[in-house]
Amino acid sequence: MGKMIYMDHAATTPVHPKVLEAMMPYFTEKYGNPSSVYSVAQEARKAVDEARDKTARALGCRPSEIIFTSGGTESDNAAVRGAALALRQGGDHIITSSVEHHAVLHTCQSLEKQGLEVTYLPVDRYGQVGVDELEGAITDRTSVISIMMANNEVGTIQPIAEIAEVVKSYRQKGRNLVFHSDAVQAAGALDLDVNKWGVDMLSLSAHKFYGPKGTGVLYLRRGTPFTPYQTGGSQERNRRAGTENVPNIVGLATALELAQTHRESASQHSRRLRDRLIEGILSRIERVQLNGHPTNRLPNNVNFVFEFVEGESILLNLDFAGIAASSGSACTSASLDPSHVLLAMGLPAEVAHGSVRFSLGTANTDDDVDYLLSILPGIVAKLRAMSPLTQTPTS
Amino acid sequence: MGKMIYMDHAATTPVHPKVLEAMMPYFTEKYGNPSSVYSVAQEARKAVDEARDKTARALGCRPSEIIFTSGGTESDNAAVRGAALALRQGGDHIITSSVEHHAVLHTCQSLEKQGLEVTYLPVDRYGQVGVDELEGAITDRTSVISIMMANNEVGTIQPIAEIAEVVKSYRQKGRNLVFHSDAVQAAGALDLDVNKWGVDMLSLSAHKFYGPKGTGVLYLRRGTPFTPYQTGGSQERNRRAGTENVPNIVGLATALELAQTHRESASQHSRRLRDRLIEGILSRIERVQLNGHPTNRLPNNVNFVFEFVEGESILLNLDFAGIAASSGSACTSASLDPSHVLLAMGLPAEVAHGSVRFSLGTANTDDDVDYLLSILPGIVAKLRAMSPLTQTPTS
Amino acid sequence: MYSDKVMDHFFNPRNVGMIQEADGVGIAGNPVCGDLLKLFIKVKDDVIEDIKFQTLGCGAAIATSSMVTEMVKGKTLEEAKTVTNAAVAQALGGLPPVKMHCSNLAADAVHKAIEDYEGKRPGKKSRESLFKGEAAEAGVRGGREAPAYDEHLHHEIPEEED
Amino acid sequence: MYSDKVMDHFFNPRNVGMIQEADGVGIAGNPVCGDLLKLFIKVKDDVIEDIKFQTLGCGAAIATSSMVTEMVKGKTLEEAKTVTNAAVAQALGGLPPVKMHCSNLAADAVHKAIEDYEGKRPGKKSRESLFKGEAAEAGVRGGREAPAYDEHLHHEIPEEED
Ligand SMILES: Cc1ncc(COP(=O)(O)O)c(C=O)c1O
Ligand SMILES: Cc1ncc(COP(=O)(O)O)c(C=O)c1O
Repeated sequence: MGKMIYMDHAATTPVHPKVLEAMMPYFTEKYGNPSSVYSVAQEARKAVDEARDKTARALGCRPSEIIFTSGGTESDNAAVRGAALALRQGGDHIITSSVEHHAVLHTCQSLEKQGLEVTYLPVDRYGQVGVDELEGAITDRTSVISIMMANNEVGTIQPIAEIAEVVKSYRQKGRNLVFHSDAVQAAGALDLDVNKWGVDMLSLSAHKFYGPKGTGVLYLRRGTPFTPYQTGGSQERNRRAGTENVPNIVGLATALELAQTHRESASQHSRRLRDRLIEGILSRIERVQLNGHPTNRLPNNVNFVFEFVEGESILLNLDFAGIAASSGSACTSASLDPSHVLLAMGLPAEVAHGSVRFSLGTANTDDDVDYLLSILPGIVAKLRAMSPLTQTPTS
Repeated sequence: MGKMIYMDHAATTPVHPKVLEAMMPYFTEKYGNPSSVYSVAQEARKAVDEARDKTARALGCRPSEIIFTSGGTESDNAAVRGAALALRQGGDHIITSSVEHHAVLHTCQSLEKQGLEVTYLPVDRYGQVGVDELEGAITDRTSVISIMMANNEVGTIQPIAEIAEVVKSYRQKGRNLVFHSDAVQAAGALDLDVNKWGVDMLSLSAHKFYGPKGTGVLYLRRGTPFTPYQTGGSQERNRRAGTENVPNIVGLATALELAQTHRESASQHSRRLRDRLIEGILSRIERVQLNGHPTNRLPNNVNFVFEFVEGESILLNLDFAGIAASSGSACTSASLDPSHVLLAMGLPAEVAHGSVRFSLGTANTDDDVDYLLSILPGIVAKLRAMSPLTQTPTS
Repeated sequence: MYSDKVMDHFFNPRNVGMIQEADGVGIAGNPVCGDLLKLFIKVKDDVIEDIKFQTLGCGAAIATSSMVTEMVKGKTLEEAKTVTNAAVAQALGGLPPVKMHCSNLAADAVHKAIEDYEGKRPGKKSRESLFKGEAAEAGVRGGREAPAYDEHLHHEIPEEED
Repeated sequence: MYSDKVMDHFFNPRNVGMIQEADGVGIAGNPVCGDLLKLFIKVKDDVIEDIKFQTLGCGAAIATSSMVTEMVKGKTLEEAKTVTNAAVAQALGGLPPVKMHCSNLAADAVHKAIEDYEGKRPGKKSRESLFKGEAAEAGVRGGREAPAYDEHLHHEIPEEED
């Protein structure tokens, strides 16, 4: 197979060598439980404290507002459940969007079963939530609003700061609203300053920015109503029980610091390749459509539908040619339903099945883009030739 | 400080070099998301599948009955919440013991706030639950029974198989009861065959048996009512959402296999050192008491109270002398309350504050025990000399 | 994820294409579900002399289409009628559980093609020409009877056998 | 967890012991909470001439006991009365938040010892002899007034300042 070109950074990223290096001492040497008093444990405690400081700096918040979790999914579960449960006396209505990650959507559905009400806001054809529509959905019972910062499938960036303004205006009228944003896809691409965005809670996942899998962050603004999701020991100031995953927490903070430091240059790099790739596909292949917002999108996201073909069959051919990409969300590939994001954007199901996402990373090069552009038209042509829907005898 | 003698294996263990070696390829090379279709991801998928097979072999169950989690705390939360929620229609009563880990106890308390009823069974002076007492607590509404396999503080082993018999007899009468056991401390010491024990759910945590922190197992017997705790993507057959922590899952399975292979020899080794340590302390220091069951206890657990002294001040002196031990549960050292386990066993609070736990591991030697026995009496004497309670002017 | 045999049939599909003067045409699947199979058969003396397929779909859909053409080519109609989706999956060395229900419809298409052939023998015409261009909705409704998609619209992940 | 200064006072506590003919005795803490401090003072011309302590407790309890004896030895009673638990913690370079409330009672014991001294001057006797042996319950109830343990019985983890 020779060279492997990885273009699925939205699904996961390799751990950066410097990140792994920072993690290594905590497996076999400084392996203590940070809750213990003796030296080997205090080394672990210190590492976690420093990681918290670093993470707080990246988010422009206080270290005490950082909760380390087991990943983006836990952060989303903890945020939505934690705030909804804490506010249940005064409100039982959640507002979210129909293009959220399943970590938010399925959590909302499970809260519906527990008697809460959820509004799933529609999006426009680019996948964007309307701020007016969101404001119109707020009722006397609304307690939690959860809108992602950037979409994992199509890369569309949501108007988070504007929504925060709306939330703020309701809060000034005395309403107890909590605003959560899933920023799992935003790290490394967007500024993460929680005060600029105006969010009360924010989710991150390390493996999306060259950190380890299985570790995330929940930012929790001081004073935000929150019922702990995972209960047990008094770790994370009683807000997230469980022995701290010390190596991974160190890895997350190291990766986040790297991501923030190189954000501008990495984004520029991705954006250039992204635009070349989009241009190249549009000019080389017919009956394709770029999904997501044309400009207000993540710098590394390319998402197309190729009519008359199915996404997975493209992926398998790409893989055979040494290119790793994704069809819809990797997290839902165990399901065969077409992407809920594309459906929410108004694509017909039969078209949505033909979607492919390329998400670029620091290691991708112009040569990678050239190579992809050299083989993709042939793959699509071959599959279309096999498709019963492209047989247009005369017309 | 020179040599460091680690005697706190119940708090956490170093990662075994072979375990770390098995994990390494999955950080930077085989880093794919197991849910994706391309080759680099399928390597990760295969690794998770193999880890699941290994784990299932260790537990004598089907691979499909294994759910990988973020640790013992998540496993306990998922088990108790997952079964209680699934059975809520037919029952709303949980039976547990007063010596469970906080991961179970605080979860039960949080379910009480949601309207469920919980019976916290008392224990005898050795920390054991009475099977008759447990049976007596079962009501028409009982849905979940959660009793730990072995206690993390005092090492007492619970009559799990006998409790399973009781559960079975109720089930034969048509009752829908689920039996969960927190076996986090049992791995490496006890047989983990879920069918021998007769449990429906079982929790494990890798970092207690020379595996990595932040990864655990929830065994879920086929057919057991279960509402997923963490919702989102369709990982773990829709029973635990979140991108799989591939390196850690590989590490957990490797560690569990090693632990099972060396269980007999490791237990024998620990047991011999344990008994020497217990003997040595009893014969060298006055006014001490062994906590936990004299024989029916984990092979590596030594837990004493030293009257007229406070545990942490012993620990600090031990640490200064190069020995790492623990006072009560490491997970609760951020709290200053005396151990709930010792209180449940009937110790007065002022005595419970003087508890110290030594938990032995494969690296401990006879020399370690000798060294500890050579310094411990002096430490206790020094602290007692400072204590206002040991001033017995005449009597 | 897929067996080597599946990958072989996916990358080197046998009998791709259409038969202009087909004796029978069978359709299975639904593009709304991401899979649409169309099978063409030539029949002589109750034997499937030639068979071709066109498939829009995932790896499993294309591989099962290819596999089934190999399995029934040269077989009598009676033999071909006994082919099942499960047998196709087995011949491919198995399919991932999630693919068993939705993308494993090739045997259905064979049965439909035979039905079409047998229904036509009194003098009916092939409906093949109904399938034109990208008109998906028209396409899938074009068979003699509406294909049984609906049971495929809502997927559940089956209990896997270990 | 602890500062170097705390560790220094813990491992090398200053002024440990008792004063047989103490002018004042002060008790703080409660063994039920894991901490019990007993301070003995010798007073001359309103100055704390000598001070000794006995402490059962954690690292913070022992270190704060030791620290406070250094802080008030040689000071006038009026000066000693202004010592606060917070000042003791500060002099030690800070304490972990979880230890701020429960194990930081040394200044309380100083104030009680001074009260004891001042209350006795009209001719009262020291109650020191009540503290005998391991009778913890008797012990802690032995002061002139029942020490204010109760607010320490239920600990909460304080909001930490960053
Ligand atoms: C937007 C978004 N939210 C949440 C998640 C879940 O994160 P994790 O897989 O770390 O649990 C993902 C990625 O899978 C994501 O892209
Ligand atoms: C008995 C028991 N249950 C649960 C846990 C929690 O496990 P973890 O720290 O991996 O979350 C522990 C250890 O802390 C334990 O000893």
